[in-house]
Amino acid sequence: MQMPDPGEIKLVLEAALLASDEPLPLLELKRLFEFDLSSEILRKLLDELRQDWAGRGVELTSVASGWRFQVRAEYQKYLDRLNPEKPPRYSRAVMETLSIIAYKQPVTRGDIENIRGVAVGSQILKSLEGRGWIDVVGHRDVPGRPELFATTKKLLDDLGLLSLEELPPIEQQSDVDLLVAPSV
Amino acid sequence: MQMPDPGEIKLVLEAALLASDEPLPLLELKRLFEFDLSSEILRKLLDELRQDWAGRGVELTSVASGWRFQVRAEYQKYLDRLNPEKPPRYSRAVMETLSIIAYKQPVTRGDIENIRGVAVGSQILKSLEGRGWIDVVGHRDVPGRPELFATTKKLLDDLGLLSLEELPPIEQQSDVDLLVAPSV
Amino acid sequence: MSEVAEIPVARIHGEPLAALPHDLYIPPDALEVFLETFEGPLDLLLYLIRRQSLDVLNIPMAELTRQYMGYVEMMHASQLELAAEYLLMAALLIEIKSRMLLPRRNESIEDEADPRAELVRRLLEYEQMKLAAQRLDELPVAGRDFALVQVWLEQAAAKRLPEVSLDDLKQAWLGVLARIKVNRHHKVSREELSVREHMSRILRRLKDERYAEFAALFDPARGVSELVVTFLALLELTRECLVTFTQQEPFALIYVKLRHADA
Repeated sequence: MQMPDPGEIKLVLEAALLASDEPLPLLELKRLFEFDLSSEILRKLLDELRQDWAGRGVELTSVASGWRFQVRAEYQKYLDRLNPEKPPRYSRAVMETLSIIAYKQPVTRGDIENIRGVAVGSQILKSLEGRGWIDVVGHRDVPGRPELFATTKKLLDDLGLLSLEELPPIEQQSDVDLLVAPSV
Repeated sequence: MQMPDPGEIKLVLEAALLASDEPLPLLELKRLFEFDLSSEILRKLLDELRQDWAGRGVELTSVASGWRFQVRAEYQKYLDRLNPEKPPRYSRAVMETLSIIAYKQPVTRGDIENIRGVAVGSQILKSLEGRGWIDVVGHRDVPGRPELFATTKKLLDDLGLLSLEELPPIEQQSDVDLLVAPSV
Repeated sequence: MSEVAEIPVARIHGEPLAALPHDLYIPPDALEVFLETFEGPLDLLLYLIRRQSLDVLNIPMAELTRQYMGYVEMMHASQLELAAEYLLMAALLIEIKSRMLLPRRNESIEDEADPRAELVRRLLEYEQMKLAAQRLDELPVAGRDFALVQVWLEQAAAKRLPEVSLDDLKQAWLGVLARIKVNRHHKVSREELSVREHMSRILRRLKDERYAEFAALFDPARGVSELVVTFLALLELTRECLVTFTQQEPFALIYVKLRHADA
């Protein structure tokens, strides 16, 4: 099998990467061709392709599972205008639950209910767990051994924080502590 | 709002069109920008963009619902190596039903059965509806008020057409004039 | 029927119809293939006419009907419903034939419609659609014959998830505090949050490792305040009955473990 010229190979790579809905690893990219394309040449061509795309609205990047084209962050704001519907918001119950877990962690569902003064639906905790924002870090040693919830690193990531200390500090007269945790 | 230079506008258009999972109409493309972009300039820029992409593995095309990027036919054979299993073709029964709806629309199931001379299984219409290629556009005002089917924009999009007029012209195999002089 | 066939009603471009074309014969065991080949009675009729290269308007009704009935006979056994549709067509053919055999007054020929006209119209219409379907099927289809382009767009997947800002969180917390009636001086400070964060960190670690050596929970490299906060977190965890300390003998290693870690 004759190897076509590098320019043609790059066009094929470009088309395949633009059309793929997931990152393509080197092994997959090699399968585009009937001849044997060495990893070395392939990497060189991908690198050239990346440079060809420099300064465009879309960039070629290498992620954990392979290579993909993605919209450059600076162009995101334009594309956001196409979907101007406001993103959905969490209910007050969800937000309060999240804030109680964030500020008073580790807390049990009972603690949250004590503080909020109302029952906390399990779907609230489920949705926050599903989002990867809270998780169970242990059980309190009281009858029933209720789960203790804490916030995760992902919540900090999503909020753009390095640590919980960066949460806005709030000075307030209250008795939250009395409601959390049985003092033995 | 200051209008950025045409090159920058083209980069935004390109990024949006590459990222969109469906064709973008002019109106939608205008919404990418905060300033008022005239349809005339927009068309001109899209045309330039199409030319910029000439000779690549991917092309910018205009179909019924708007503009989109798609892989050029000559490059598809490379991509097929990654996914050798193609979706199957539709049966003759489905294709005949589709073409009757396409060329005679709006038609009822009865109309289709009259032309084909056989019953039209409801799974045929279901599969075409499920594909988004046909839909019910009304009911004929006769007893039973049967549903009237027509083809959708999505059919044209999927076939890469701008309008129904671009469907292949229908041929007549025999000379209808013969009907005037029946010889017994 | 045999008498009917002998009447020279049909001529192929002037020539009288001779014998039945041999290629029309379909052995009974090939019936399944045959049924798959034809989309229905119109399709079969169209085939018969086209294969015999007959003028559509000079359909040799008798021959055609005879052949046709033969096929209906064959499919009768296996596919009754489909056979019914073919039978209907056979009936139509016979009706047309018989109407054509009826003597007609000369003067009425002009206005009386040819009984074959409607059938011919249907055949032509069906054939037109059949060809259209073939053309349509030849068109490249997105996703099958050519791929569409969609590059990765950040947040595309998370788009439907609600967004939460720091301020949302703060407002929610203020809302909680505002609702708490019992007043006591309370201050959520950075330090306290830091203690809380370390409590979670220690619990996570103990959950994975079951127990830890007391000293190993401290990271001196991160400074004195870090050590203090870690110690406070351990005290708070003890107060909240979450961890226990064990020491076999004075000066031995102190171990921290979850209460009921074995559960």
